[in-house]
Amino acid sequence: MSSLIWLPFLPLLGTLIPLLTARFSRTTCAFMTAALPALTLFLILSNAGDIFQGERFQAAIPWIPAIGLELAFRLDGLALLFSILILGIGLLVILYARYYLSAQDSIGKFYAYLILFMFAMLGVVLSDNLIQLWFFWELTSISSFLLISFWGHKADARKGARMALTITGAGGLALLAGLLILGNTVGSFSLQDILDSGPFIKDSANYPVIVVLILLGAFTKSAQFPFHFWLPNAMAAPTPVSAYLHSATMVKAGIFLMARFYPALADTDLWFLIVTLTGLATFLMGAYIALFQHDLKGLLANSTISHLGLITLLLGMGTDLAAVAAVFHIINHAIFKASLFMAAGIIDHESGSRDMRQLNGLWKYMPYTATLAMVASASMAGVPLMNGFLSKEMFFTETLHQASLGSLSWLIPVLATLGGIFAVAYSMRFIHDVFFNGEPINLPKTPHEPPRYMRVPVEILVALCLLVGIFPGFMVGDLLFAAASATLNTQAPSYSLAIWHGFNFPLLMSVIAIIGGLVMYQNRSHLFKFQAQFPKSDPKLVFEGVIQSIASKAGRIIAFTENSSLQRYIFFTLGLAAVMTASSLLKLNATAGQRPEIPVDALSITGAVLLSISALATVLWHRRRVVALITLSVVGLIVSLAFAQFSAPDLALTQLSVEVVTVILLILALFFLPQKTPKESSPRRVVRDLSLASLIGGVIGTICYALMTRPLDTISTFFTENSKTGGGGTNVVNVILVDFRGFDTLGEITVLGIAALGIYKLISRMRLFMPSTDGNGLAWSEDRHPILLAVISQSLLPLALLVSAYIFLRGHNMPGGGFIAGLITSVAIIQQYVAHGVDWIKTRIKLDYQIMIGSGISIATLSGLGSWAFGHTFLSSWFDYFYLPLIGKFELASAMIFDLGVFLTVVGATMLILANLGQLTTSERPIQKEHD
Amino acid sequence: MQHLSIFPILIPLLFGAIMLLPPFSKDIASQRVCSVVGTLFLLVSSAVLLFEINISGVQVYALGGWQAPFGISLIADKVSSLLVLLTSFLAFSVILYAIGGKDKGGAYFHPLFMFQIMGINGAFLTGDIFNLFVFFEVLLIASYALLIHAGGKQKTQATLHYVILNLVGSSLFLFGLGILYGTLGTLNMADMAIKVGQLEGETATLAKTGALLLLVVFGLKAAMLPMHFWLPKTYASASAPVAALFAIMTKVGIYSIFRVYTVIFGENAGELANIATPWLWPLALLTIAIGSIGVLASPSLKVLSANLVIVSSGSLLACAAINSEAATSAALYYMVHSTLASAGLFLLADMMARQRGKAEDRFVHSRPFVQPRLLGFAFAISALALVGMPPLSGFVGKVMILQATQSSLQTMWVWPLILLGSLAALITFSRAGTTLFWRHNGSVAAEAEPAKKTEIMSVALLLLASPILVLFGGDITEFTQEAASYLHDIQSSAYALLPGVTP
Amino acid sequence: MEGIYAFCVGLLTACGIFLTLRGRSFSVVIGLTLLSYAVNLFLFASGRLKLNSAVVLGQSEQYSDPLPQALVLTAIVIGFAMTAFAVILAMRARADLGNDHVDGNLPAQPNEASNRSGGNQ
Amino acid sequence: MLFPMPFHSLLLFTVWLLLNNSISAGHIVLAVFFAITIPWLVSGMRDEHPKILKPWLAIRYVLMVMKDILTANVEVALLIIGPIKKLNPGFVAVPINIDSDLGITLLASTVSLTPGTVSAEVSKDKSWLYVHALHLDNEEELILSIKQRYEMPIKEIFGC
Amino acid sequence: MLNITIIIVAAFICIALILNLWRLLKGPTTSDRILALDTMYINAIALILLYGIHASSVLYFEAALLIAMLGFVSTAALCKYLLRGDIIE
Amino acid sequence: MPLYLEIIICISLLIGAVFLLIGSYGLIRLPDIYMRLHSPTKASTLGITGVLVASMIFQSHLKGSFSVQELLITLFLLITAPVAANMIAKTALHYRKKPLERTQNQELMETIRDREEPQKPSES
Ligand code: NA
Ligand code: NA
Repeated sequence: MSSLIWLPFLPLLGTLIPLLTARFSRTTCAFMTAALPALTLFLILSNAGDIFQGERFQAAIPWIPAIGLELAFRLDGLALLFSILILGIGLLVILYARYYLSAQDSIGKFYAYLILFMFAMLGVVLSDNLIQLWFFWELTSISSFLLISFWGHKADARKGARMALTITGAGGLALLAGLLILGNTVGSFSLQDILDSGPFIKDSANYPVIVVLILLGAFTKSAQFPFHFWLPNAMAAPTPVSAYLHSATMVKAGIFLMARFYPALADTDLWFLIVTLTGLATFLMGAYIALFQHDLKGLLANSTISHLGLITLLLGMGTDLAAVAAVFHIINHAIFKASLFMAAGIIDHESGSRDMRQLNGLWKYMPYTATLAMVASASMAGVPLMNGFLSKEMFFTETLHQASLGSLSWLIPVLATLGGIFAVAYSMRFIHDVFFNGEPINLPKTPHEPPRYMRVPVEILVALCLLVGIFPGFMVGDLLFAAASATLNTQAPSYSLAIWHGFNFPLLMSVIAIIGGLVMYQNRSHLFKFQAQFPKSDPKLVFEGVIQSIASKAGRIIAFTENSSLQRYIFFTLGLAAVMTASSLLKLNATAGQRPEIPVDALSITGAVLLSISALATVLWHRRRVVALITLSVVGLIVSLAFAQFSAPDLALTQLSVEVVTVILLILALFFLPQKTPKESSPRRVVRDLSLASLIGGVIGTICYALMTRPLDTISTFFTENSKTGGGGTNVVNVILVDFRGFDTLGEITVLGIAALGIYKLISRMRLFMPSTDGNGLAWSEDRHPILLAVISQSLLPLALLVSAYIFLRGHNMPGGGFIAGLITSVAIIQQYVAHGVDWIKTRIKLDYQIMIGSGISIATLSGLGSWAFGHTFLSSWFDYFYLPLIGKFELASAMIFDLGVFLTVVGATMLILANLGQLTTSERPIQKEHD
Repeated sequence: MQHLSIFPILIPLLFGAIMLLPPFSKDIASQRVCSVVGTLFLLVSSAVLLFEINISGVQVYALGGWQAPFGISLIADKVSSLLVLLTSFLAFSVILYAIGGKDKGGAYFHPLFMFQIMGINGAFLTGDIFNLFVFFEVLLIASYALLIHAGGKQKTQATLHYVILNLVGSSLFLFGLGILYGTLGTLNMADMAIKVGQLEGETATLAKTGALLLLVVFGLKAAMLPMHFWLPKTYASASAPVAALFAIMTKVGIYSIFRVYTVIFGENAGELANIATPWLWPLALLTIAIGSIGVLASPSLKVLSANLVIVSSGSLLACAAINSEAATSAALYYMVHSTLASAGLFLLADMMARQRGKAEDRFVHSRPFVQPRLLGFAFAISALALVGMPPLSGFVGKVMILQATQSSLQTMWVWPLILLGSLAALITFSRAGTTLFWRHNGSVAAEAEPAKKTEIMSVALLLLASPILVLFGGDITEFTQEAASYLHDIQSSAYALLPGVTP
Repeated sequence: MEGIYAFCVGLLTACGIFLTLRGRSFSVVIGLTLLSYAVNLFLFASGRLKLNSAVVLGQSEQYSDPLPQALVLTAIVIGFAMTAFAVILAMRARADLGNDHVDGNLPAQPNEASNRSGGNQ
Repeated sequence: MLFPMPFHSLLLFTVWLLLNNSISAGHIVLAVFFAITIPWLVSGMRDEHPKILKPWLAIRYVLMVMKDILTANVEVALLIIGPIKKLNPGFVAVPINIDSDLGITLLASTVSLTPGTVSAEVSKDKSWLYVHALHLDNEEELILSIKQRYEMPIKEIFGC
Repeated sequence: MLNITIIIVAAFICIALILNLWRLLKGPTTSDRILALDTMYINAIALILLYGIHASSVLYFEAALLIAMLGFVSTAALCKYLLRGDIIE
Repeated sequence: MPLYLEIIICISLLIGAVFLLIGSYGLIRLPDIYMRLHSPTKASTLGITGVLVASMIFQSHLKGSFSVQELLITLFLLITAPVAANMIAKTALHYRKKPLERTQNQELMETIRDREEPQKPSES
């Protein structure tokens, strides 16, 4: 069967059809929608014969081997059975929904979701690969979410859908884990390999984990206790959805899963214990609760839970016949439950209510529907001649053969009968309470029979109830056998599908159940009173409450940790750094290494003293901001001197010029910031911070010392050797900057340029508080531009520019370069701003600093690109010596163009920052008339 | 095309610089054209680069013609070129969104955007650790400037925290670099990888402190606990295209961790082999945990997206901690997936916020959307992708990570956290989705702004990537697998890059 | 000499970090500046200290390691750009948020009495 | 005009050669280049200043001030290390009569650099120079010496 | 002889610097501190030039020149701040 | 290096150092800010000139050619020192810093601060 790979995708294609055809009539839409599922069903059925012969179709193509995922499908008995249920009932639901949905509901969207869901289900049952199985499994969760929440404007629908998604989603995650462990244990993600490795799996140490995780997936999906509560709440969905999801599909996926992995996982004590007990509990609890529901769909929902429990119980028993019974009940339950839901939907649709306290005596209004419903509920109750009776008989039979609970094994049949009694009672209630039992009370509508074709799906299903019930062998014999064989991964044992097995114990149990049920229903008022004593709890509210409390607890944790305190964030960051470094530093035995140290001299000690004292003074006086700035300047000065002393003249120059620009910037900022810092750190905080600071300071100092006292072999000799010959300059540091590592410098000036742009952005919308007095309330001086400063600054400008040119030109061979030159130029211009003010400058120079940045970066980049023309890599430098008469020998180098780019960017960036910052105030600040 | 590997840096640099010059500087329309063309160029050249690398192997580009280890080299291998392509694709998509109008509200959006891309690509491509620092700074300063784009109190406050924290981070970075240079005497990462293996005794101890300092720095970028605090506010307050672009920022940190602690301090580092692992383990797991808690606590879509970024960081860090080829491969796949998906969600959140009046993107009832179907569909896609549910890419990444654990101890820690994280996301997304799309009152807000065509296109591009990542998952995971094995193979990731050096 | 140098680096680091941990943006900026001095000195020292050996060919008899110097130069410039941005951002924060606390809001002050006037003039 | 500021051009030319310690042809070319371009660049950034009318007098003035600086410094140094009790500091208002800002600045600077005086302020109407003297013996004498020794030549040099 | 002189001179300058620091720390006014800083710049220039002599190197001149140029700028800016608050208006 | 050069260098260095020290000493010793202003403006300027001269001679010898670069530093200092002093004096006056008790013409200070003309011009 070569079509198997694309067969499951046929319905997927169909999801678009309803969306496209929704604008035509509803009937057209429905038929068009049904076309592809029908075709799929047909194609599958056309292979049924072979499968009944025991054949198995498999097809696979690789997909994502890294996660064990392949596109692999198998069509065996079990898959066939489920496919038929999915597609067959699906088609009926499509027809039914055509009439059920009102004109306001978007039928196109509905069908699209439905088909999507159908596709997902089909994928699950046809999967031949574990990961792919999970893939479709999750898709069913998602698409069922869409279906349940179809009426999303109703709070019930939203909550119900969320709950379903959360529970099944959680189960899905457990399932994933289980499947992954299973696949890893076996070494293959192919389903067949898994099924063939049953004994191996059960022996493996991972087995308990696998079983628990996979069963978690199955139980959540199949609404097994204690995960059952989502199912009744999913009844907020339109009834066709319920009919589909809770009869043949969604909830059956869990059952399917257990059946699918039956050969690999079942038949161990652990399996038995978990599955039977869960199944039994679910079976009883569902049945019990069902009886007390006033909502028609609520009753059916809880009955579904109960029947799912029954099937689970069967699958847990571990005997082959129990498995057969389970498969058989899967079929039967799907048929009668789908029809019951549809009947409930008709009642709801035609009477406007689902409340059995309002619904009474509908027989008079809709006898035909009533008849159909009665047949279906008879099947649900397990009345002979109905299909439900047959599988229930098999169930009772199997309960009698159980010995796994040891001396308590008798409990199982007893409890099973008890469940049967409840089943009869709630089935009775469904019939009697709705169709008889007096007159309707306050119904919104006068009930009547539904449209002709809305009944058709129910009729078909009810007919099936009877047909299967009366001619089981003919109707489902082959299918059941094939499905059971596939479930067992071996030939199914022989069993009889006869209606009559003679008077035996199971029959007695059935009789007891029916009579007991009728009696119980008769005396329901006592039971209802008894039940009424218990406080009612709406699982929806409980669940929402739990989720909300989780969310609010999470919120509290987040509010506690992310408390928006930068001080804490920095503390954590630095704390981690301290812990990491300190812990590894503990292994350093000797701080000092072998490298000889430079002898100490008084000059250095003086420098160290100056540095230390001013640094400490900065800390001590950081709340007196101007003073801190002055002491900071001293630190900067000493650092520059240190660079000069330790043979780094370029560094000294750069540090000096950067220092001045930084100080100017800080002074500018100081004007707009408070003059003083209040003392607000608690002593504890201060001690804490001091400890951390000293720890890191100590660590860094230690490492620094340890490094300096150890010899080091570096790559740097290459630079000194090649600086002149390869880079054309004798100032190696500069050659590194513009040539060896020019790329760093390109990045560095880009940083500077970006910073300027960013600062421009910050400034452009700033609304500032401008103090008219200093921190102590003293009005500012009125002398805006002191005459001496103004005049002298003017004279200094040309000199500064000349010095800047000097520094720029010699940079390649002596200390200097574009960066320092740029800063000198900037400082000289800033000096003009300080001396004369923005307005004065504005009328005199028209430099567009932004263009300067742009062209600076461009020039630097283009100078690097030039080398491409000669087949060299980016930034390959070029230099040569020329001779001109009169002038003599001189050098030209591409590095100088690069340096020019650096120069322009530096000037542009610094000026864009400072000039704009200065400009901030000029427009708003009242300009005092100068005295002249 | 010998220069192909520098294109991803030069294209944004030049386009950025040119946009500062007339005639582009004053005219937003021409800047938009410039940006779209620029990022498209970038996209094409990155794709070609990846293609070439895939065929002909790693490309080393010696800048200035100075061979490694003396000059700076760019290393375009499968790892870096994949991430460069990712960045370029993201950039192109995000710029499409930005030209819908989000680029207004402040000067220099386009040049800054370009510079940011340049920084990110540079960080991915460079083979020199100091150059990595420089590119970190480029991308950081550009991100600072972009963060404050369009102004607002929250932005200012969040940016202040972000900037100061990163300044501290940069200081630590330099301390770390100083230590590493002071012990290894070289800056080229391949050369460092070789020299690290020869370190012994106290010098090795010193180098270790440097390496761990770098871990803090990269961890800060990657939002590793306890340094993740800055992220939610920063991302949530950023303007939409910026936040979307930021989706890749944490990945730069992650990438650096992989590069440095796999190649340099990896298996072959002698005494310093795998030094990051003991620290990475607990921190990665705690990061997933705190991210997931944040997910549950998220009051709005942007904060949720931000917390999801933390979760994905945690997951990626866990991969780094596992420290195997499979884990690296998983991380690479997951990085691509989570970057695009969270970027899409950030943009989507903005589109949604603009249609919900005062409710913005908070999970409270509000006026209905102007474009409910479009937004709903997009929301569903990104939710599925980010929760990690089929059929979208999240599940592949997740399963790859789960499959990468190597011991039962690792499994016991990583699996529950990752799966519970998914559950947290599922819960939050389902709550968010039902509230955002179905809890309505009143009619459509008057000020509601329907999403523009370019914006829809942008989100569509980002979200479309997710199914494509699944559909072609086989080829893509094969590629990530090869990329990972390259990274883990000292021969190809170090020795082969240095002329004349053999093991 | 190395000992003194290392001591100064450590002290500067400690001072810088302490100020960076303060609550007001100006103190933080000052702290970051101090820290960057420490960083630059540290990075510089990674090439080991040498006297009278500036790396200008023909000007010294021996040469110190030029590479860390180049790195420090780059670091200084980048540090300057970053500091500048941080300073202006601090101003912007004051303008937008009304105070100069790094968190944008003032911590509850139990007693204003501690806010003594420093009297810097 | 090739040299909008001839004095500055000359200064720049000299300073360039001074900086480079060279009078090679190459440097002379560069010096000329800068002597032309820099004044041209900054010419916009200047207020009008009076021209030097008497260059020789200017040179003489400079030399005189230099000598005064030397002597003044020694004097002040002695005052500083001498007994402080003997110091009689004081403020002095010196009436001045110079029109140009440049002239006033030169005068104020000279006053600051020479005998124990520092220019503290210039009045708004620019007709008073306020001086602080480290040791004020005779106020009139000081005012007179400032006016005669420094103000007069400056006025002459600039012709105002 | 030169070496001894250099040591003596260096000692003098060191003392001068310490004295400057003393004034800088003591104040009492900000003006005093600025004055101290300004003086420190001058002493630093001297120190650098001295170091140039000591090291027989021409590489230190620029540093001295720069301090001379830039030190003034920061002094002026600080004073302007004290006077007007806004240094660029 | 010829002895005479060495001697000259040493002498100018020493002179410079002495004046520098005196300048800084004055900064400590003098009782008010207005008086302290004198000390660096003058003594230190002279001191630095001494060092500069020494350096100039030394460098000329070192390079074997006439080195007068240092003059530029002197030039800068001469130009800027008075302005710096002026600015600092202005700040002190602005903040109404009290001078030494016995300072003459203290009443002028407020006038100076406001840059007015003196109320009763001195008896000139
Ligand atoms: Na009833
Ligand atoms: Na201003």
